[in-house]
Amino acid sequence: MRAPDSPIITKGDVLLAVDNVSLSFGGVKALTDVSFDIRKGEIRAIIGPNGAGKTSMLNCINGFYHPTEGRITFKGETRQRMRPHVAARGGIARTFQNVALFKGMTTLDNIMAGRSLKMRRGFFWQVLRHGPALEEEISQRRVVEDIIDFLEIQAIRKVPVGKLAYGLQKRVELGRALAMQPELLLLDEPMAGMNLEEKEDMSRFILDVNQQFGTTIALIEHDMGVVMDLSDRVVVLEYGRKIADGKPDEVKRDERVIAAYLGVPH
Amino acid sequence: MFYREAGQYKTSYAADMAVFPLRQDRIGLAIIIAAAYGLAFTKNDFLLQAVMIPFLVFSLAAIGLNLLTGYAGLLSLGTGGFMGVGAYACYKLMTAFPEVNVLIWILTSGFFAAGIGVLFGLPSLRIKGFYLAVATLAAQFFLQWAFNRVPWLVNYNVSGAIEAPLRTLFGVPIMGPTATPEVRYLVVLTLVIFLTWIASNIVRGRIGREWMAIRDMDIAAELMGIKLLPTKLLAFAVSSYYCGVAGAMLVFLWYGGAEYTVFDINQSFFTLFMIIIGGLGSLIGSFFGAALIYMMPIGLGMLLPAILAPFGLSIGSETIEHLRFLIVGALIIFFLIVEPHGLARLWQIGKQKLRVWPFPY
Amino acid sequence: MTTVMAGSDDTFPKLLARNARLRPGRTAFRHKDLGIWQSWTWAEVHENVRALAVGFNALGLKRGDKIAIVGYNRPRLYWTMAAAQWLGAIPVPVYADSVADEMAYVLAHAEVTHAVAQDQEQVDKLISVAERVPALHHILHDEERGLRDYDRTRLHPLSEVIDEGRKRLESGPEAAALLERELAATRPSDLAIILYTSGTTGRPKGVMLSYENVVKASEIGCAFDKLAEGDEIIAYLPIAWVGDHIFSYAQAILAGLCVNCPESPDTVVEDRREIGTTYAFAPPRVFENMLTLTMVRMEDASALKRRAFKFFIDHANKVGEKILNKEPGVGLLDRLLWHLGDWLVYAPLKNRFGLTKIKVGYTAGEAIGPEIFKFYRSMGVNLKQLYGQTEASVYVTMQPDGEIRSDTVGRPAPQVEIRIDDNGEVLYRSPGVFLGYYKDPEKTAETKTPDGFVRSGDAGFFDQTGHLRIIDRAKDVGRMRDGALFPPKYVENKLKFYPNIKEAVAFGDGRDYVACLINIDLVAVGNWAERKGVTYGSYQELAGHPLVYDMIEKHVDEVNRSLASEPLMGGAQVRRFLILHKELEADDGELTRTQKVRRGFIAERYEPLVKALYDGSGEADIRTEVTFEDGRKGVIAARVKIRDMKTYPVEASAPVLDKAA
Amino acid sequence: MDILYKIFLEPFALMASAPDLLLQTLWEGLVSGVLYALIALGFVLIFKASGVFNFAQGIMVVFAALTLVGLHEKGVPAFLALILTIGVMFVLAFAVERIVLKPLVNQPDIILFMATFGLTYFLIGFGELIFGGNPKQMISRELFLPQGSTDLQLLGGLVRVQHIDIAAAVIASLMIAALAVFFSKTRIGRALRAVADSHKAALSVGISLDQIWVIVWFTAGIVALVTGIMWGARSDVSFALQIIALKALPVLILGGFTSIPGAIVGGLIIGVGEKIGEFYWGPLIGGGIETWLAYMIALLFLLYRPQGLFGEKIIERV
Repeated sequence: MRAPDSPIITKGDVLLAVDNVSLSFGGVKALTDVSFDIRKGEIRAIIGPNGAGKTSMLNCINGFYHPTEGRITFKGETRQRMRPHVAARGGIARTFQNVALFKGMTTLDNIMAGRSLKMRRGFFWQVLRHGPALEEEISQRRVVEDIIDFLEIQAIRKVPVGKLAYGLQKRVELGRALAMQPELLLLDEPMAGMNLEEKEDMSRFILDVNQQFGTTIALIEHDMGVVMDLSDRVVVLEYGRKIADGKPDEVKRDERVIAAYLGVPH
Repeated sequence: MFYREAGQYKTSYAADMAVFPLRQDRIGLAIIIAAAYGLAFTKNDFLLQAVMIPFLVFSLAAIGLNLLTGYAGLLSLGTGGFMGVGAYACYKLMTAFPEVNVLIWILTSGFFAAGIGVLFGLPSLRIKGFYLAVATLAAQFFLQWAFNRVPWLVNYNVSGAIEAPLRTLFGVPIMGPTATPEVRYLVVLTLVIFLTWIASNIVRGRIGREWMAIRDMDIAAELMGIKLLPTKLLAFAVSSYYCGVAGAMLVFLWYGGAEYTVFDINQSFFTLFMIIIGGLGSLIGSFFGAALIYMMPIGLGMLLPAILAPFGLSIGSETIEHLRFLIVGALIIFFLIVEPHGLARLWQIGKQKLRVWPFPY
Repeated sequence: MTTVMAGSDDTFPKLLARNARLRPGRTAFRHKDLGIWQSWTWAEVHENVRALAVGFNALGLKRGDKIAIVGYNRPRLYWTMAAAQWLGAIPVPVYADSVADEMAYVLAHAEVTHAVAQDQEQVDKLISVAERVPALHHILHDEERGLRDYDRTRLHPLSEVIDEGRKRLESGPEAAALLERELAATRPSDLAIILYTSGTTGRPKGVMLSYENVVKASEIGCAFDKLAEGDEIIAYLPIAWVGDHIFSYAQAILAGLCVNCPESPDTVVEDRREIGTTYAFAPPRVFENMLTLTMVRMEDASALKRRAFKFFIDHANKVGEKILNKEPGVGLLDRLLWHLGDWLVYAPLKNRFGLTKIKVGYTAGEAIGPEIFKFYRSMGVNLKQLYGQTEASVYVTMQPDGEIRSDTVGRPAPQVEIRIDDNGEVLYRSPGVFLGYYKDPEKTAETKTPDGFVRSGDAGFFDQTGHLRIIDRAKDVGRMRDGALFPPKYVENKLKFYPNIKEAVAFGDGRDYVACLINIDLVAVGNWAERKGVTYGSYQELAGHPLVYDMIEKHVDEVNRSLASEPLMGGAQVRRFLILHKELEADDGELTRTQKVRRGFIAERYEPLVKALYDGSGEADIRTEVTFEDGRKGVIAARVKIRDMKTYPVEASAPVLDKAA
Repeated sequence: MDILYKIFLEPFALMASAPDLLLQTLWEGLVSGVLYALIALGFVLIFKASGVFNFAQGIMVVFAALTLVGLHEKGVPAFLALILTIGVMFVLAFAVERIVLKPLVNQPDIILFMATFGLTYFLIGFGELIFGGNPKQMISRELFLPQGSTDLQLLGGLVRVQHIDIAAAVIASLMIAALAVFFSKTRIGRALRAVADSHKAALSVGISLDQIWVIVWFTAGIVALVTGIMWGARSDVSFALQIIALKALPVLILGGFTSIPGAIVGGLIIGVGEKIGEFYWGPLIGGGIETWLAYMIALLFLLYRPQGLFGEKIIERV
C-alpha cells in the first residue's frame, strides 16, 4: 500500500529513524534524547530494565504519544503529531504488553478486524452484505485464513478470544497485527508470561514473519536469551536514555548494559 | 438434542459466514417467522394491538440502542429523544407530502433522527462511559423540550399532539383510525424483519467489527487504523435511525397519535433496560428484552387481579403501575446478578447445551 | 453395482479415468483447509493426476522407480500415488511421525529416487537423511510455508510439477500420448505399492502388493458392505498403513467414495462430525477413548440427565443389538422405548461423535472390549470387527451383518481360504495375498507356504459357529512352568478393557505365575481422582497413589475371576502387578508406531521391575531414559510398589467353545 | 441583527438596569445549586468508596423524604419519624450491600451502574406502593424549619429571600463541614478514603469491604434525607422530583466524579447558570429551557475539559 511518491526502501536501508526524541508527562521524563534507527528487514530489539521507557518508545513510534522533542522519520517522512490510525495506514502495526485483543469477538473476527484498513466497500454494500461487500468479505477471509494457518490456530478459529489461554491470546494478537500486512511490526513483550514451549513457538513465528514476509520487526523483550537469538541489532534503554546500541554480542559485553542488568535482577 | 450437525459441512466462505450456519436454526427461524405472520389471522385485536405491535416496535428501538451501546459500547440515555425525532419528522413529512407513500416517510424519518444522533454523538470522541451517558441526557431533555415548545413540529396544532392521518397501501388503510390492527401488525412485522436483517448484515461485516473493536479496546482499534470519530458517529447515526423509525412506528402504527410526553426519559430508560436484560451486543437479545420488559407488566396486570380475587382482594390499576415499577426494578437487579450478559446469553447457553446434549459441555 | 467392480479397468489410474468418465461432477476429495472444505470432483482429480504424472515424468520418474510419500493425509499426496502408478512407478508411503533414522532405513531400502513431503517438517527430515539415500534425486513438497529460503536445486513444490505437466499437456499431443502409452503398459500383476510394516520386532519389511491384490481386496470389501458413490470416508490414519491405503485410496477410487482429509490431527473429531462420514475405520483405542470421554463427561452432567442417560443406555444394552440385527423377540414397548432413547440420547451421542450417518464402521488391529463394542452397536452404530494383515491387503475374516460379536473376528472374507496350523497358527490364502517382501526372499519364503498360504503369525481357532477367534501372536503364546497356557495379549486385553487401564504388559512364559506392568489412563484416572478429591502433582504421583492401586487391584481381581471361569486360560491369572511410573511411549521405543506394546523391549528396559515382580519384594527402584518431544533425552527415576493378588480356582467344566455361542 | 441583539446585548442590558432582579436570580440559583451539590455529594461519596455510579442517589432523596412524610401521615410524631427514616436508610444501605452489591462484586462498572437503575425503579415502585403516588407536603413546621420570607432592600429594588432557603444553605454547609470532619478525623472516615485508593489499604485499617459499603451507602442515605427535607420544604414531595434529581449528573460532570469540592462548585455553577439562562435567555426560545440547559452546559464543558473541573489530566496507557 505504498503511496506512489514515497521512496522505495530496500532491505538494509533505514526504515525508521528516531532522532533525539524526548518525552515527558508533566514533569516526569519518560524518554530523554533517544536516537536510533530501524533498518528494513531486520529484527531490532529494544531492551532495558523495568521503567526504562521501552513501551513509551513504541508508543511514540506508532503515534500514540507525541514526542515532546525530537523527530521520528518513517519511510523518509517526518510527521509531527501523527495520529495512531495514520501510523497504521502508513504500515506500522503492533501488539501490546498486556494483550489488547477485542475480548468479545472470536479469533477470526479479531484478525478480520485487522483487515479493516484493506476493506473499502462502503456502507451501502455493507448493509446489503451482498455483491461487492460479500466478495470483499470473502477475499479478506481468505487472507485471514492464511494467517490462521500460518500461526496454527485453526482449532480456535471460532472461539471468543476471552476464553483462550494467555499464550494463544498472544498468538492471536500477533495474527491481528499481521493482518495489517505491516512494513514495521512493533511487538511489546511478545513472550511475556509464556512457558518455554510457547516461547519457542512464538520465536519461530517471529522469525518466520521476518523471513517469509520480509517484515521489519522491532520488539521489546525481557528474556535476554530470546533477544540474543532473535534480533539482528539491539538498542538498550535505561531510565529513558540510550546506553548501548549494536549487535547482540557487542551489547552483551557492554559494561553499562551489564551494570544495568546486574543492578536490576530479572 | 435437536441438533444433528453431522453432515453439515461448508465448502465456501459464504456458507461458513451465514447468519445461521446450522440447518436446524434456519428451520427454526422459518417457523418463527411463519408463525408471526400467522398471528395476523387470529383476528385477536388485543393480542395484536396491545401485545405484538408494541413488542415489535420496542424491539426495533432496542435493536437501535443495542447497536450503539451493545456493539459500539457507547452508552446512551437519549433513546426517547431520538425516537421522538423520528416520529415528529415522519409527521411533518406525511403532512407536507401526503401523496408520497407513508412507508417511505416512515423509513425516511429515521434519517432525521440519524442526523440529530450524529450531532449529539460528536462529543463521544472526547468523552466515554458515564460521562457520555450524561451527555446524551442533554439530547433527551433538549429534544423533549423542543417537541413541546416548537409548535411548527405539530403543525401549530393547539392540542400539541400529533395524530396519524389516514394512509393506504394498495388501497388498504395502513394508518389512521380505520386501519385495522391486523394490517398495522403486518406492516410493523415486515418492517421489523427487514430492518433486523439489515442490522444483522451491518454487525457481521466490517462496520460491526469496527464497532466491537472500539467497544472492546478503543486504543488497539485506533492503532489498527480504525478512525474513532467516524466509526462512532456512524454508530450514532445507524442507532438513531433505528430509534427514529421505531418512534415513527410507535406513534403512527400503534398509538395513532401522541404527545411529547411519550418520548420522555422513561422511554430512554426502558429501552436501556430492554437491552440490558436482553443482552448487550445481541440482536436476538433485543427481542427478548423487549418481550420481558414490555410484556411482563401486561401479564402482571392480568394475573395479579386474578390471583388476588379469590381472597376477596381487589387491586387498582394504580397499584399495578406501582408494582410494575417495583418488579421491573427487582427484575433488573435479579437478572444482573443471575446473568449479567442477559437473556441472550441464557439463550446461547441453552442452545449450546442442546448442541452438546447429552453432555454437559 | 457395476461401478464397484473394476471390470477391465484393472489399475488405479485406469479406474480414475473411468471415474472421470462415469461421475465427473461428483466430489472425490475434500480437504478442510483455510477454514472450509476445499473440494475436488473426479474430473478435477483426474486432470490433476494426469498433469502430475506428466510433471513427474519431466522430473525423470519412470517405470519401476520408487517414490516416497511422507506426510499426513492430504489430497495431493493421494494424487501423487495415482500419478506415480500412472507412470508405472511404485509409491512408497512412509509414516509421517517416523523419526529420521527409521525414515532413512525405509527410503534407502526402497531405493527411492523421488520423495514427496507434505510440509517443511518432512522436508527437513528428508534433507537430513538425503545423504544416506543415494538414489534420491528430487524432493517435492505440498505446502510452501517456511521453505522460501531453501536450496531449490532438488526441491520443488508439487504445484509447480502440476503446472509443468499442464503446460506440456497443452503445448502438444506428446504428453497425452505418453500418458496413454504408460496407462496401457501397466498390467494388473505389476507391483502397485510397497507398504512398510512397522513390525513389533526388527527392521520394517516392505510388503509388495500388485494392482490385482489391491483391486481384488478392495472389491471384496466394497461388495461385502455395499459401499458405493455417495459414501463418505475420513482419511486420518497414516497413509503408510495398509488400512488407509485400501479404504481411503483403493476403495475410494474403485467405488467412487468421497475422501475427506481433516484440517489437522487435532481436529479429526470435529471434522468427522462436520462431514458425517458413512464409512469409518478406527482402531479400538479410538472407540475406547470416545466411550471414556462420554462417561467422564456424563459424570459432570446433572443428576436427572445422568439418570436418564443410564436408563436409556441400559435399555439399549438390553434390546439395542437385537434391533440393529433385526432379530425378532423385541416387544413393541421396548422398541418404542429404544426409539425414545434414540431421540434423547443415542442420536445426540452419535451426532457428537460424527457417527450419525454411519453405514458401517470397522475396528481392527486389536481386540475391542465387549462393553465398548456393545455400547456402539446397541445405539445403532453398525460397528464390526475384521481381521486383516498388510500381507493380505487387509481382508482375512469379516463379520457379516447379523453375525456380529465382540469376541470373534468373523468368518473368512469372500474368496479367502483359512486353515489352522498344528501349533494353532492361522494361515490364509486369497487374491489379496502379497507378492513378497521387497528385497527379502528369505522372509518371504518363511511367511508364504509353497501352496500360496500366508502364515499370519497369530494363534487362533474356529468356534462352533464357524467364526475365527484370535488369542495372541503365535510366537507369544507361551507356557508357564507348570505347563499351563499363557497368552499374554489375551490377559492384557482383558485388563485394557477397563477404561482406567491404558496399557498392560503381562509376563509369565516359563515362569511360575503371571505378573503384570500396568499403565493407567491419565484422562480416566485423573478424572476419577478429581471426583474423589485425590490430589496429585504429576503422572508419577498419581500412578503411585495407594487409592489408585486399590482401584486397579479391583480391576485385576475381576480379570482373575473371569480368567478362572475359562478352563484353558485359568492358569494365567495375575498373581502380582505394579503400576508403571511413566506412560509407555512410541518415542521411547516402548510402543510401535501403531501403539502396540513391544513386550520384549519393555522386559529389558524395565528389567529391575520385572525381577522384583518375581522375587517377592514389595517395591523396586527404576531409572529410565526418556526422549522428549524435541528430541532431548532425560532420565526419570522412581520407586514403584508391587501388589499381590488373590487367584481363584479354575472352573473345570464350562468349555471355552460354549461361551462363544 | 435583531436576533444577535437579543442574544448578546439585551440580557446584559436587563441585568445592568435591574441589578435587584439579577441578585434575586443569583440567589435562587445558588440555593438550588446547593441542593444539586448535596445530591451530587451523595454520588461522589459512593463513587469514591466503591466505584459504583449510583444512579439511584436522586431517588434516594425522594424516597427518604417520602418515608419521612409518609410516616408522619400515618401518625408518627415528626422527630420519631425522622429517627425511623434514618433507620430505614440504614436498612436500605444494608439491603443494597447484601442483595445488590455483594453478588455483583467484580462485575464491570456498567453492570453495577445498571443495577442502580434497577434500584431506582424498585424504590419508586416500593415508595409509591407504600405511601401512595400523590404529592405530599413536607412537614416543615413540625421539624421547626423556618417559614416565610424576608424582603431585603437592595440595589434599588426588593430581593425576596425565603427563610427556608437560608436554612437550606446553612444546613447544607454544616452537612459538608460534618462530612469533612468525618472523613479526616475519624477512623472510619479515613478507611473510606483509603478504600477509594485501594481496597487492600482499607482492609489494613481493620474494616471489611462489606462494612465500608454499608457505611458509605448509609452516609449517602443521610445526605439524601437532608436533601429531601430541604427540597421537600421548597416544593412538594413526589417522585416527579426525580427529574430534578437527575440534575446532579451535569453537576458531577462539571465537578468530576470523585471530588467533593468539585461537587459543590459544580452544583453552584449549574444552579446559578440555569436560573440565569432561564430568566434572561429562556424567553427568546419559548422558555422552559431549565430542563436541558444544565446538560448543555455540562456537555459543552466536557468538550473543553473531559476530565472535569478538578479531575487530573488522563494519560492513557497501553
